Amino acid sequence: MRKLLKHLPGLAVAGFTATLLLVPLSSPAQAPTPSPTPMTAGTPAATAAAPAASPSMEDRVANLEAYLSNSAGPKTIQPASGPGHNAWMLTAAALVLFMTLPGLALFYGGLVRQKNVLSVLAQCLGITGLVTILWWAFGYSLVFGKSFNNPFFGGSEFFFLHGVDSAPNTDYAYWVSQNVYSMYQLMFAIITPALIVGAIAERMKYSALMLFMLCWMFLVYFPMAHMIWGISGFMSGISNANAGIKAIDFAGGTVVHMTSGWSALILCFIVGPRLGFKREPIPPHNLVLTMIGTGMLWVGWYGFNAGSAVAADGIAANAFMSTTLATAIAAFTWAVLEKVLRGKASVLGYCTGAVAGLVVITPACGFVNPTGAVIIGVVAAVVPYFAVSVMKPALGYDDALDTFGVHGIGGTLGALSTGLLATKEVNSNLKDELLRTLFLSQIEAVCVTLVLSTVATAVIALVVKAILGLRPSADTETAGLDISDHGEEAYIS
Amino acid sequence: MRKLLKHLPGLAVAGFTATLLLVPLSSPAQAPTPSPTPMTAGTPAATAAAPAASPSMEDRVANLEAYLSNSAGPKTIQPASGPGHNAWMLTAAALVLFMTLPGLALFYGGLVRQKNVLSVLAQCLGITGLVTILWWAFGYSLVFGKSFNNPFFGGSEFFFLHGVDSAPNTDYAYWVSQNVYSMYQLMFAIITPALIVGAIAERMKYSALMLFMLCWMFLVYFPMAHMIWGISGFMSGISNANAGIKAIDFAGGTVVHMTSGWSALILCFIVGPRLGFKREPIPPHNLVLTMIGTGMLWVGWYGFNAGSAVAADGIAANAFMSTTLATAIAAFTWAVLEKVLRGKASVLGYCTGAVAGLVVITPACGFVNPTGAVIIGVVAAVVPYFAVSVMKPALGYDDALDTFGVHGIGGTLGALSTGLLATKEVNSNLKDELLRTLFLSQIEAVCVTLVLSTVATAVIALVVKAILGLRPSADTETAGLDISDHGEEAYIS
Amino acid sequence: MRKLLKHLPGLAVAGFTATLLLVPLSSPAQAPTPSPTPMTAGTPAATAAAPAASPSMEDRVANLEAYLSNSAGPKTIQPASGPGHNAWMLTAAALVLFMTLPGLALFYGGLVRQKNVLSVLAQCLGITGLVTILWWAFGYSLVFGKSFNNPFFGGSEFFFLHGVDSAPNTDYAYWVSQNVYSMYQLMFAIITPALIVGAIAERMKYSALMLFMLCWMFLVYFPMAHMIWGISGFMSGISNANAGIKAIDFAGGTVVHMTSGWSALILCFIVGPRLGFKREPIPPHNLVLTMIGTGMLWVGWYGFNAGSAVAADGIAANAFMSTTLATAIAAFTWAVLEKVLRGKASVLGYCTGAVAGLVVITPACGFVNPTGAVIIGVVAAVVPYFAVSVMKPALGYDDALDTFGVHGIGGTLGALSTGLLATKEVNSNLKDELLRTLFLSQIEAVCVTLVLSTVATAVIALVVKAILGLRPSADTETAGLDISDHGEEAYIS
Amino acid sequence: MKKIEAIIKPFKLEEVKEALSDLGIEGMTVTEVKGFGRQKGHTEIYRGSEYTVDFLPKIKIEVVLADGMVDSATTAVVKAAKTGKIGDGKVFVYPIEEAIRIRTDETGEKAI
Amino acid sequence: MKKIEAIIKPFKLEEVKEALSDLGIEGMTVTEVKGFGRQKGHTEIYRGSEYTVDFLPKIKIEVVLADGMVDSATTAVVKAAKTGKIGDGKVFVYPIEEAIRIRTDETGEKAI
Amino acid sequence: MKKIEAIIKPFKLEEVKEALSDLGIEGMTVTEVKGFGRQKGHTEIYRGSEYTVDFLPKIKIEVVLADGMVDSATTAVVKAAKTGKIGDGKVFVYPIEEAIRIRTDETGEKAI
Ligand SMILES: Nc1ncnc2c1ncn2[C@@H]1O[C@H](COP(=O)(O)OP(=O)(O)O)[C@@H](O)[C@H]1O
Ligand SMILES: Nc1ncnc2c1ncn2[C@@H]1O[C@H](COP(=O)(O)OP(=O)(O)O)[C@@H](O)[C@H]1O
Ligand SMILES: Nc1ncnc2c1ncn2[C@@H]1O[C@H](COP(=O)(O)OP(=O)(O)O)[C@@H](O)[C@H]1O
Repeated sequence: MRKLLKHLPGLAVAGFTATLLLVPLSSPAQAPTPSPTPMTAGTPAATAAAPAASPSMEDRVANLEAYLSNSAGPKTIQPASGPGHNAWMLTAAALVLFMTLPGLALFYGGLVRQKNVLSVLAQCLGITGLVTILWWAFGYSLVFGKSFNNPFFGGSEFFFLHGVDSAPNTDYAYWVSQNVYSMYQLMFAIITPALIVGAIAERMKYSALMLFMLCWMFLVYFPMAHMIWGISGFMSGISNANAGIKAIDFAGGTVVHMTSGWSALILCFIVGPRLGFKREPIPPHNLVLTMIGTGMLWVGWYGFNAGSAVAADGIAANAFMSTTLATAIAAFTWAVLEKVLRGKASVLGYCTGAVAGLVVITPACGFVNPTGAVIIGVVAAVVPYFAVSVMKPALGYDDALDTFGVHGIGGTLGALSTGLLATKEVNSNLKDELLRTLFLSQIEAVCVTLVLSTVATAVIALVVKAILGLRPSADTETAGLDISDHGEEAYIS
Repeated sequence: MRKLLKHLPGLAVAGFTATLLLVPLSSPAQAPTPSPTPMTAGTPAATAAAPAASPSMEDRVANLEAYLSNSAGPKTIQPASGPGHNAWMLTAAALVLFMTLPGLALFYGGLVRQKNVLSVLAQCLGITGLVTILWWAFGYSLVFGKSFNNPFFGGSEFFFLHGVDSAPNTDYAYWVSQNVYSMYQLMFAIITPALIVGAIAERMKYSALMLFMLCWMFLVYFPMAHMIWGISGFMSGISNANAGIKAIDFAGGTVVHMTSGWSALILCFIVGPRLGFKREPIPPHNLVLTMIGTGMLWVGWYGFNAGSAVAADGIAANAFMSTTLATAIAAFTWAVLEKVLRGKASVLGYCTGAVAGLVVITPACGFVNPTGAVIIGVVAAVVPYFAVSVMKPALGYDDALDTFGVHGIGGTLGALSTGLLATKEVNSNLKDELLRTLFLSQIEAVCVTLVLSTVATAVIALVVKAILGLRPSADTETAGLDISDHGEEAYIS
Repeated sequence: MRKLLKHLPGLAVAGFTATLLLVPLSSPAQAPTPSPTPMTAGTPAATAAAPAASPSMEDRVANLEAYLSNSAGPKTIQPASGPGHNAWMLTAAALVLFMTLPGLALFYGGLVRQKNVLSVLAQCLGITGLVTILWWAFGYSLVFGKSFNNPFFGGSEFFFLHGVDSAPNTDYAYWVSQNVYSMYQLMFAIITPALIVGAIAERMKYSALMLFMLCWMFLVYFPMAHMIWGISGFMSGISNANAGIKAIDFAGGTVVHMTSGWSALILCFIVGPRLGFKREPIPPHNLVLTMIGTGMLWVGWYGFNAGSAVAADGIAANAFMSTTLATAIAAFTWAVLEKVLRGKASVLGYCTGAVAGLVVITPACGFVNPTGAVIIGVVAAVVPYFAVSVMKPALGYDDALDTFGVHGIGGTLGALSTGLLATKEVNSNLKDELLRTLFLSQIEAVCVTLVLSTVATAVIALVVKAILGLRPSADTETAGLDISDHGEEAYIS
Repeated sequence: MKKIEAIIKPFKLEEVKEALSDLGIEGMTVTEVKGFGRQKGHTEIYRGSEYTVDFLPKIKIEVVLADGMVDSATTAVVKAAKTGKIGDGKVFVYPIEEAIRIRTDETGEKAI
Repeated sequence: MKKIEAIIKPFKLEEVKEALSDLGIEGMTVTEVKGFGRQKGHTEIYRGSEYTVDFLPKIKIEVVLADGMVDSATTAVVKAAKTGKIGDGKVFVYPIEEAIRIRTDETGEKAI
Repeated sequence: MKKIEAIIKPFKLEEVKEALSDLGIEGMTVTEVKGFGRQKGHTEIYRGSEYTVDFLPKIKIEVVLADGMVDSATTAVVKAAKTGKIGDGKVFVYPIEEAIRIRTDETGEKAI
């Protein structure tokens, strides 16, 4: 905890100044001009290992073996992408996009009233476009660059994806093209803010939402992703020997789900409840859409979780297994809870349970064995179930589609369970030293994430409120956002 | 046929006793305690070939070549997963899940009346959860274990997925992690019972359905899958030299489609027709959903069929081609039949034809050439077309969504066509000796499958009827299962 | 331009005579009889490198390295498919099918009125079946064969997919099974005519449409695909040293989007506008379907674009990146244009922008760097935006779902932008000599494509009109095509 | 002329239609409505929230007919629509002053 | 006051609305209904099963107006809705006893 | 007996229903309708095309009741449905000649 406190001011300062000062200054200067001297490995047509001198037969075979085992090849041979690993990461990146478009859009879209379904789709689409632009210009570099040599922000060397070509960036993957890796990570950066939409669905102005997301990416997502996954990240327990907090997060329990979930809670407090909340019924308008979205999220999540190995290796294989077990069991457990406590297992219950299972296994999937995955599956249903059906009504906030209950609570639960259930038999990157203090580190990481997300969200939301206002007029909200914000109706018969 | 008769009693005994006695006894004792001495190959992070001694350069290169050609590596090198094959199997497993969630759920969901659409989705979701738990605990082991050394059930060594890690199980795949293989096979175990739902849609109690499925997995699916695909299986023509019946089934014509289809027929007899059947129109409530489901089934089926090579090799490639040809041609042929016989080609006709094509090519896809696939495509439309539009009305049973007509008839047709059209030029695993008696073996396998499925289904259905009753009250059925069994409405405008 | 004019008559003659004479004559003779002497490489089970003599260790390692780098192996070793590349192409082929079924079907289906949605689905399904049959029988061979040694049509050696097995066809891919390659290309041949459907939706007779498509494949698609991608193709700038026009088209800007888009324009002129066009509102009946379709198109398009590398190599990786950037930015730019010019960003705007981005980046994706992709993304929104919202209303034709505005204009724009932005730093196949005249070559290729598409479409449409008539009766059109052509209703509540 | 308006259970539509056809009534207009009455609705639960659905799906049938037909038609409707369970619905009779067939401009009883 | 109720073909809605607007009628209420009458339906086939769909989509327009407007309004509706083909629909006229504008509490002819 | 027909804004349904229940009215029938009146619609733009949507979603409530209840019921509906903004809707009162409860064959005021 000492380490944590020591770094807190730095964190805050980094968050604000790096964003507001460094970024705009350093970027226009160097990025859009095409590199005059491209890395020679950068001609991706020749992804083959181009021998520096003439490597020995021993080294050439060792390089091929390194491809099979997803390990570093010999120094004599320049790193190049390998087809099996690249094949999987191309697929995984497409799968993670599929989670948002149309997966999450449908999952959320089905849960709102008919008059607001298009607004949810437009939010997902708009976030996709906005985040892609930010990622291209600054985001990827701020997260995965290292020129700042900073625990909170990466660097400026990849601004405008400058130099990001088909050669691997061996800081993150031995055998996967960096351009694919950058796009894979973009898909994470897209879905995270899109998750927040669920908390304030049906009542936030489109322009306010987009401005909120713009700021949120710089203040929350980019620093958090660097802290956890960046080679010099503050909480990057495995790859950074100097990490302030030696936490682990396989596929984004803190970076994706805790940030979005806790931000969602704060934002829905600041935005306030929907008109008619608790006075009139606001049932989902189309549960079939929600179920389609759930299926797509589940399938796409294999790209998210197994893809986070950044290779088609045994760790990806383990992540696939643990994801499947935890998700199916969480879905089933949720339905059993409903059956026992309320008499009927519902489709919405199954779907919510599946998503909760996916969320909770996310940080753990590359670290736990089948038994661990099954335990997580059960816990992933029980805790969010009560968060959503007891705690939320008791506290009375209007987390419209349960982003907090599922992603906030679930992400936190996942980060903690990972601390308890991770085993080096599954993932040999987990050294004994790391494991010894792991649970404490996970608690620290949870606290950092929680504080950063909530504070930053509160600040951004209040600023946006002052500039644009957060909500449409009552009349507009009553008529529905589809017509007022987008000039369209979803269904015309 | 002799062999068949000789084994029949054994089959029945194995089916019942192994399930009721062996399984519960042997499992709690050994499984949930984490292995104290894990197989050393079990640290999946090191999926690389970890040399036992120090293998020769010749062996190291031979091992790499074995990876390219999907064959066994030299004995001096410990088996490990290879990225290209693992990449494809990760994808294929996700694709097969996609077939059920949301593919099949939508295909079936669109065909029922609006008041029952959620019940179909809940059945697919519930089966997914239930089967995952069974598979984790016993199923995978009963099918792919070998400790029982038995033609009808596998073994107990993998109960609770104990020891199932990222190293390949070379009984089934040289280069694919066993945990991925186990999940890939889980997806088959999920979709098979889900197919049965089509026959009794709109009128079976949810609790009765779930209990039925629980028993059906133990009595039908697990033994059938072991018999056909298990290394010691009774009908495993290719991998078991001592198989009682030397049949072949590339991706599940008998195991998946015949078992579900014939069980569906018996179950719909025992459950009885829907209220109002033949008296009032019961048209599909949303054919767009059905068409979405069809597209997803088709796309996902590439994982099912080409994935059944358990490698990204030439046999997978052939399966991809034959699946495409047979499916597109069956869809088109079905529509042509409608046009000629009834004047109009319908969307439901195209969709049904496509699914029929997929079903019939399933057992054959890794064994037939393009000409064989085209022939199967035509037959796959003609025979189920008449089964569904002539035989069913004539016999008068209420196979609501044509599970029997498409999967029962189609699976049987596929098993038989495979016997006629399989060629060793496509798949060198087909030895002359096997091919000589193949058609007869296929007939025998069809009979075993048919008898096991129908008898077991009748027994289970009658037991479940006695315990829980199979149908809701008439009022409940009239009001729709969505509200009565799940407390939800699909669409609220 | 000289070259262009010189070849024009040949083009026309080839288009008509090759189709009407050569094809039917040569095919029945040789194809359906199973090959008595199959190529020995044709036993796909042994996809391994089967040494001709006994290749040296140097050659064996070089062969493995060639697999990694997707280059030609040593001559001493017979070509075989490699798992990583095959894995990606299996996935990519499935993804491209997903674009049509159900992607495009939903994108288009959501935009028509409720009474015509099934007709759009039936058109997509019917085209899939029809084109598969043509492709199997003649199409693949006419495009990718070389026995005719002709710049406009390929050859007859692959009629009925004769000899198309799991060994690679090294004219097109070093490490991918030819049967997968043939199916991958089939998926392109399916979606191209399906795109045309958008222009004449809601008002063309089903039988007339199918006959039109049958002719169009022979007169437009097969010759165009051979010209651009065939090893002896007239405009195959990279692979054919003797190409008349040295153009480039990575994934089908001319072959797919220009042909379908310009044909769509002509066809919608000849068919005439929908009843009530410009007099009564014809709004989309379900924008949620359109958005689902957009997501599926986007995800599937990764198979289309990154798959066009026919390998999981660095070029595929670059195509993935440029596709993502251009698409997201085009979607966002379109929405910004709407916001600025009309006050509201719409879901349909985002979706149209995304598709426009996908279309325009298609020919460029394997040739441009991130900066190029971003430029294309912006242009891809601006130009089609005005085509659709200013030019179309001004000219008054009824391109119902904007096939011309998006695919015709977008494909043309893409072909030209590729000429300006392609860089050999991304793709070393682009030699200086080719690049020097590239923009001119692209203009020539655009002209050839445009002329061939429009002339052939006009001829076919008028012939079909004479034989079958193009439109249903006014009453039928008013009642909707679903009931009149297919005897079904989409939604029954 | 009178209008008979019947609110019935949805699955009784076919039977009521046939009963009216048997009387020689050739035209009617049908609307999907939601009814609130003695028949109780059901409860739907969506995660934390529980809703009581009071309004049940009903079908409204409207038939305009000559005065002399009213009694036989109401009797036929009542008979066909009855299940004897709560929620069977109602029949209301309204006065009508004029009817016109749009196609032919016929008016009065000839129009119906 | 009277209520005019017209059952028309769906694609005639715009024309009828304009015809009424031309008479100065500013308010109306429209319902989607299904009609059964002389106009025949169509047959739908789903795999083995064939259904005859008797009920055709129609639009019901309801306008409440002063007694003096009834004739001109019915004439206008009939003219606008006519195609001369079977299934054009009907116009019915009902007596109304009172009308109230909720916003202002105005009653009678001022309310409509 | 009379029928009260109220055209109201959709989100007022719950309040009106409760106001009527408070008067002891136990049955009503509700239809989704589209209204055209003084309240203006909105514009929708789909790529090149712009449509003005004149018809706004409204809810029609029909209640049949005894003559003596008409005044209190109309007053209650008007009060519950009022927002004071344009488009609040109307209440119309019709004569009814007969009512029958299908389940019991009861007629007249007992049937409602
Ligand atoms: N006073 C009324 N006015 C209009 N419709 C009514 C009235 N009372 C009942 N209804 C309609 O009749 C339906 C059935 O009434 P209900 O009280 O549930 O059962 P029952 O018809 O058996 O008395 C209701 O759902 C409603 O649509
Ligand atoms: N007696 C009736 N009562 C109520 N509605 C009727 C009656 N007769 C016809 N209709 C309505 O009018 C529509 C048109 O009637 P139909 O007999 O098909 O043609 P036409 O109007 O040309 O005589 C029907 O679909 C139905 O909605
Ligand atoms: N003359 C009329 N006949 C039938 N319905 C009407 C009439 N005038 C108005 N309505 C209905 O009442 C609704 C509200 O009317 P409108 O003129 O918009 O506002 P207000 O009720 O405040 O005067 C309309 O949408 C329409 O459904």
